[in-house]
Amino acid sequence: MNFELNEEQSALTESLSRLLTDRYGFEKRRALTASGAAHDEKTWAGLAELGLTALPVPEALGGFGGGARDLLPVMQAFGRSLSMEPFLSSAVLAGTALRLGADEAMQTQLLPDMASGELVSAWAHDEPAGRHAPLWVETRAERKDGGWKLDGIKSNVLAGGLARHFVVSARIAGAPADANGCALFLVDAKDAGVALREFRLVDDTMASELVLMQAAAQPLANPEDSTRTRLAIEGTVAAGIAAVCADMSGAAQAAFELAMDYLRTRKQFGRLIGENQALRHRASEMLVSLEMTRSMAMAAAVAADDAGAADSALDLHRAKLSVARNARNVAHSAIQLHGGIGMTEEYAVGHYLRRIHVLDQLFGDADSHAARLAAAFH
Amino acid sequence: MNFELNEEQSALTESLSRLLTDRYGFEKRRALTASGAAHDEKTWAGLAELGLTALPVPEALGGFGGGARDLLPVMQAFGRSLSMEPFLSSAVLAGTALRLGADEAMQTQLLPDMASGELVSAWAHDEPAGRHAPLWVETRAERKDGGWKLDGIKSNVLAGGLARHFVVSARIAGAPADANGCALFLVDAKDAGVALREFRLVDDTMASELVLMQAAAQPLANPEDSTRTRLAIEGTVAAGIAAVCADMSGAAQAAFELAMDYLRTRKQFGRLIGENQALRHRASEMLVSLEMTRSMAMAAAVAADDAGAADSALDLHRAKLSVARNARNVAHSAIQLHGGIGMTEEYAVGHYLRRIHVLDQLFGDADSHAARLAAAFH
Amino acid sequence: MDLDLTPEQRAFRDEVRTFIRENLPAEIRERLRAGHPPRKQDTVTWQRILNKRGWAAPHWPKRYGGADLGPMERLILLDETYRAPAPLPQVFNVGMLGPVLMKFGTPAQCDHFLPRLANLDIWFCQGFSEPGSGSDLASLRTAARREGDHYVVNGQKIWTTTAHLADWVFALVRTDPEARKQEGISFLLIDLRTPGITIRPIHSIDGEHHLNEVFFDEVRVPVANLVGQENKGWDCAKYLLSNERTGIANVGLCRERLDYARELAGRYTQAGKPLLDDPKLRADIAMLEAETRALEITNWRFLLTDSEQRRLPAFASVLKLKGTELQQEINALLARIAGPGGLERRPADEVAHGPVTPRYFYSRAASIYGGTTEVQKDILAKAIVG
Amino acid sequence: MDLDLTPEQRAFRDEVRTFIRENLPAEIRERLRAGHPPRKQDTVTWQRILNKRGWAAPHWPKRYGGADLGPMERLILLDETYRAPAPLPQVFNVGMLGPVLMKFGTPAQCDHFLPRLANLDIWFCQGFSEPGSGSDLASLRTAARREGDHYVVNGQKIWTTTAHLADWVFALVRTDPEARKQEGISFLLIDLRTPGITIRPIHSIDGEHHLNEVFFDEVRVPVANLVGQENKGWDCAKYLLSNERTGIANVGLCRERLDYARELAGRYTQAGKPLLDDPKLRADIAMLEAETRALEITNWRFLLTDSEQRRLPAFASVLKLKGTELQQEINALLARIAGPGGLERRPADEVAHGPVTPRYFYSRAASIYGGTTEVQKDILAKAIVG
Repeated sequence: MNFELNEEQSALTESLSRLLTDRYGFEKRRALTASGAAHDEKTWAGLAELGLTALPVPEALGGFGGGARDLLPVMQAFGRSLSMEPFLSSAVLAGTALRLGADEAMQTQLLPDMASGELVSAWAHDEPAGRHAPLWVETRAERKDGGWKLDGIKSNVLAGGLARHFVVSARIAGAPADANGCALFLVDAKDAGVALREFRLVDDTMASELVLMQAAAQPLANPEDSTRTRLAIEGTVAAGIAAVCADMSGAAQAAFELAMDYLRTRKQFGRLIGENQALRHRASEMLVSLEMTRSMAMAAAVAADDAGAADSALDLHRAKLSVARNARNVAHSAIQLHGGIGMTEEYAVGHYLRRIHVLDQLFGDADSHAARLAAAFH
Repeated sequence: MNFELNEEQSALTESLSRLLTDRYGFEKRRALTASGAAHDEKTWAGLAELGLTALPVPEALGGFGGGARDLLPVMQAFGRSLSMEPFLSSAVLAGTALRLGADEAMQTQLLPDMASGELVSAWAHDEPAGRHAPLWVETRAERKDGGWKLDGIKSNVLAGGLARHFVVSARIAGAPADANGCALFLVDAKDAGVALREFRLVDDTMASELVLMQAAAQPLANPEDSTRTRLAIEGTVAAGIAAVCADMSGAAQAAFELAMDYLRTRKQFGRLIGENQALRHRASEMLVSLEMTRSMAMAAAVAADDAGAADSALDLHRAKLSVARNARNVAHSAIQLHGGIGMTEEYAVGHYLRRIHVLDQLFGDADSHAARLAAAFH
Repeated sequence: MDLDLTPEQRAFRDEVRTFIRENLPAEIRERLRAGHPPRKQDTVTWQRILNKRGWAAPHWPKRYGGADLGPMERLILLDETYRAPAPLPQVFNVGMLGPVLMKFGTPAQCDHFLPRLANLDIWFCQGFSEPGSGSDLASLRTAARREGDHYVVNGQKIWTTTAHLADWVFALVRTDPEARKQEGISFLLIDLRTPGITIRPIHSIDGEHHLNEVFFDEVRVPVANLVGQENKGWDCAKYLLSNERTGIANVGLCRERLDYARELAGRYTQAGKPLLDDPKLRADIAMLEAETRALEITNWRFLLTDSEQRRLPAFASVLKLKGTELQQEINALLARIAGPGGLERRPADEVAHGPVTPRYFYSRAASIYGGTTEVQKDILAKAIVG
Repeated sequence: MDLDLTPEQRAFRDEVRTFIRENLPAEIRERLRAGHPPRKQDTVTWQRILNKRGWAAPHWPKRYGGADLGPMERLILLDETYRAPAPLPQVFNVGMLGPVLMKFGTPAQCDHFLPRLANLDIWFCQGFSEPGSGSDLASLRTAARREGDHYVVNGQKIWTTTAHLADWVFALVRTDPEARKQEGISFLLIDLRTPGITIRPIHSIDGEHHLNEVFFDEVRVPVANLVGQENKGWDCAKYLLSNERTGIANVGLCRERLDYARELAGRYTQAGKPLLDDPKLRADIAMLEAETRALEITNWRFLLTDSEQRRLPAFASVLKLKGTELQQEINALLARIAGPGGLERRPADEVAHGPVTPRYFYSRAASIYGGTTEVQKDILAKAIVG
């Protein structure tokens, strides 16, 4: 058992924090959204320079072969800085899907460019009617003229507007709820059959609705191997859960620290508000919640890496459930401790609640994971 | 809309409070349980003298024809004083069942003696396997030698050891869960087919398990009229819900007052503990919960009286759910504010939690009423 | 004891319900139902319709154009407004300034302003809070010095709701810098077109523009616009804050949002099944409905029980605390129902997709604005512990 | 980062698990599983079995008969004890007094007492709290005056757990009435058979007899039974209270009770259906299991992260707060599962029907004993807010 970062992880985290402090201070982040930009290109270049885009890519393909454990402090740093970079969408989600679902040729074709940060891909799997069901796929794939054509709608494709192509799940056989019968495809963003509606989410990050109308698609591997597809989807969702748990715990940490600073500096009725026992007790409750998010972000990372281990599936559900609830509590309390200023767009603390809410809704919200744990009772 | 007691209700409540202060102070109540007694006979006689045993009995049969509204302040007073008198079991439950389910002859035979307090009856309806299902009856009734014989087990028969006879629900036809097919019977406590196992509940009140083995039984009315039976059972349960909501709100009120007194008098670290903002805020939260119990005890009383009104069934569920939760919160907090002393048998505050827990478990606990409200969605 | 409306009250409720159904423009109703805040024009339109019917100022006496309704009738009108849903009466005009003018204003001020307030010819906002004052309102520093028949105002207000929509502001200003805290404050009516006033928007975490900062730089206000006596403005403020509490529990709002929760959950599906089939979700809705019912009856008790028993203003804090908690839980539930589909930030004019998720974020303000939860608990503790 | 036990730790866990399975008397296991507290003889029997194996005092050094285990191994032993479930080591002997003697006691005291503590030949209880002292421990008033080679003790202790089962008490007494609060306190070992001692039971709200009042009337205690220096007893008390925190989170207890909740809910039916089929109940259990997992990992982090990062003793308060909350919620859940069938107060010797409901009542003590929730939050706030 071990909870420390190793030397490389520590060094990388430190460099990343420096980069983000430098380029992603809250005022710069506000200016970024105000400018209409989807992300900060210089930061993205900086991430690539630090080797972060290469972190999850296998060593043989120019990466560092890092897992969810290595991504944990990285995602926490992104959460703290309210990052809008397409890291989750491209490096974590699309990257994992390709690593688990694509044949060697396609991996060799794509992953080195993703490692260098030149290529941004996006994961397009969720559908509106599925809501929190992890394997609901209505999008259809059909063979046509020696290739494949896809029809369907993918929702909340994170950073979709930045992607050169999409990793898309589509159904070859069966009903939308069937666990099998799906395959993963690569779809070029410029294909004539692709229509992308871009929008901001409530946390200011960019996402898209991807409408596929006879979009040309290339299978990642043998499309008949639907077991592999299922494992690739599940592995990608697991990587996503671990990443957003880490991100939420970083966001909660930052909200907590803002609130503690405020308690220590803000005066009212002639004394520091941090002298009020009621607020002090709330601060204590926040720390308890915060520590739970940190612990369960670790559990999620370990479970995503060790997919075969006995309790991994349960730990992923438990982590998503516990981190979302506890991080939300921290954010609510942090706003409350700030009073009016905490309700404003121009102050950071409210942005953490918005981020945590968005991340809670990805890969199944807290309630849906409680329901899945309940369904897993023997 | 009106929330005041009328003159008679006020006068009666005042007399009752005097009686209970006099005979049911906490130390006397402790002595009573220590003595092994099931209740205090002089208090019971005093209740009869005040006309309380006659309160719910129709005027034509020597009573005052009172409803759940009239019982509200009475039950609140019982809750405050941790009463062990068989009022709920006999006057409220058995009395309501007879009033709603018995033919004129039987009412004329029994209710005047119940009004005078001479006759104590008990309601024997719940069964172990039913748990919180309000209409689960496995006890069988069969015709034999021109009469009826019952076989089955009735659980948590309140004050069963004091009763001269039981009002028992039994099944003539159908499966245990069927809403119809039941009838109500009168069973003599001395019948050879009756075995009573008496015990104390965790709140010190007495209850019994009633084992019926070919017990001779007399139908309250035409046993084939299972609609009337169902309405009588439902009406009795409604009266029970209203009564225990009032009782819980009285118990919560008493626990609240004890805690406020403690905050105002107990010193620690050289000052009144009531100066701690954290405890003051908890006191405020307790008052909020307490007011909810008072409001919903009223809702339950009105709903029990006006069974036909549009929202009565929903209000009964909501009241049982809300009162139990809020009263429990008050009791938990009252103990916490007391610290160690609150955990002892020799101090009253813990007894209120015990009482509230018992009453929550009668006529369906909070969760079961939430589930029934959920099932009633259109 | 009795929880029913009297026959007269029932008739009044039916009359109100019918009036709203027949007169509320459908597009306003739809916008509010979807969770959008009313536009300025919505509020103006509806208040003028109500004013024609004599209901624009429910608790004002008739001689000032009010409806002179009793507490239950006011609550019925409010509940029906939420139920529709229709825009609420403009609170600064009707709920706050009107009563203050009637109690402290000159006959000339009443004659001039009251009809215009009721008809929303003038939109007032409230200038109380300042940076640094927060819950400690009396520590305000915006100053007004007397120069002839004018006050000259300098300073800054913050959290000024609807200042960007408003024509006038009623403001607390310090007229005697020597006096201790509550003394030395005056209550002024200030035309926002006066030179020297700058309004800067503050966007809230729901992305909307509700609030503003208002800066005063040598702003000249005629002495005729002083309400009450100089240096006695705190009396006006106290009266204003304690005055109209019919709506403090927000029961009607909770009910309307819970109805909408059922509607939305019935409209959405999850993996092919209606969301409303989820027993956990139903139980959560049922629980909130039960607590809303408890709050409703408590609110009635507050309105109808004699004032000694209801321990004013402590009892009002009970209503505020519980109402706040329920609003926040209900809005969180709605955001959960909206789910991943509720994450998109949509333009304000998309009526079909209301800002359910942003509104959840904004609901966190319920425990901050109008007296924080902590302040309410302090008030309550004072009353019950001492 | 890694959440697995090392191979050595796994082997140790298996060894412990096997040892408990093979040596724990079945009737003790059944009694504890059903929710009964262990009887005195259960604790003695089991501690002597453990002592033969060398595990009775997990954190003591070997030269005093301890097992000298590292923190993870101690936690494994504790978790397996809960898991069985087996009686816990007698906490006053092993967790509290033993370490104090090793640090502050004379060689003679160590030689005499430590082996007897480990083997439970002597049962100690703790005499700290007094009426009126509560969370403010240092305000204690029980006095000891020196008379030759004896102290003469007068006063009263309260909340003395297991005093009625105990042979000795270690007590804080005031030896210098002039000194300010923490100074002037001494730490004495007192044989409970000494004349002048009266023990009065205090029954708890679960109906059980855990606690006592202990009265001292001119009780003569040899000066040889002073631990540490006269008037320096507060040092012993502080050390004792900060010493053994392996078990403060009570994760093993939470797990065992959650397993029992599943077992009970699988055994009971409601209206013909297994209670465990209820999706709401399952989701509630799942939620508590998730939070227990979060607490478990937090506990591991606390044990293994270096002490600067874990901000002792604040981090211990995190564990206590969360562990308390979970124990209370889990016990409330169990009482809900026991339902109407759990209302009967059954005799203590009915093994089959454990006191699930009374234990829920008693769980309210978790936020009071061992430092109230309020005290823990004060400590934590001091560390994080200042």
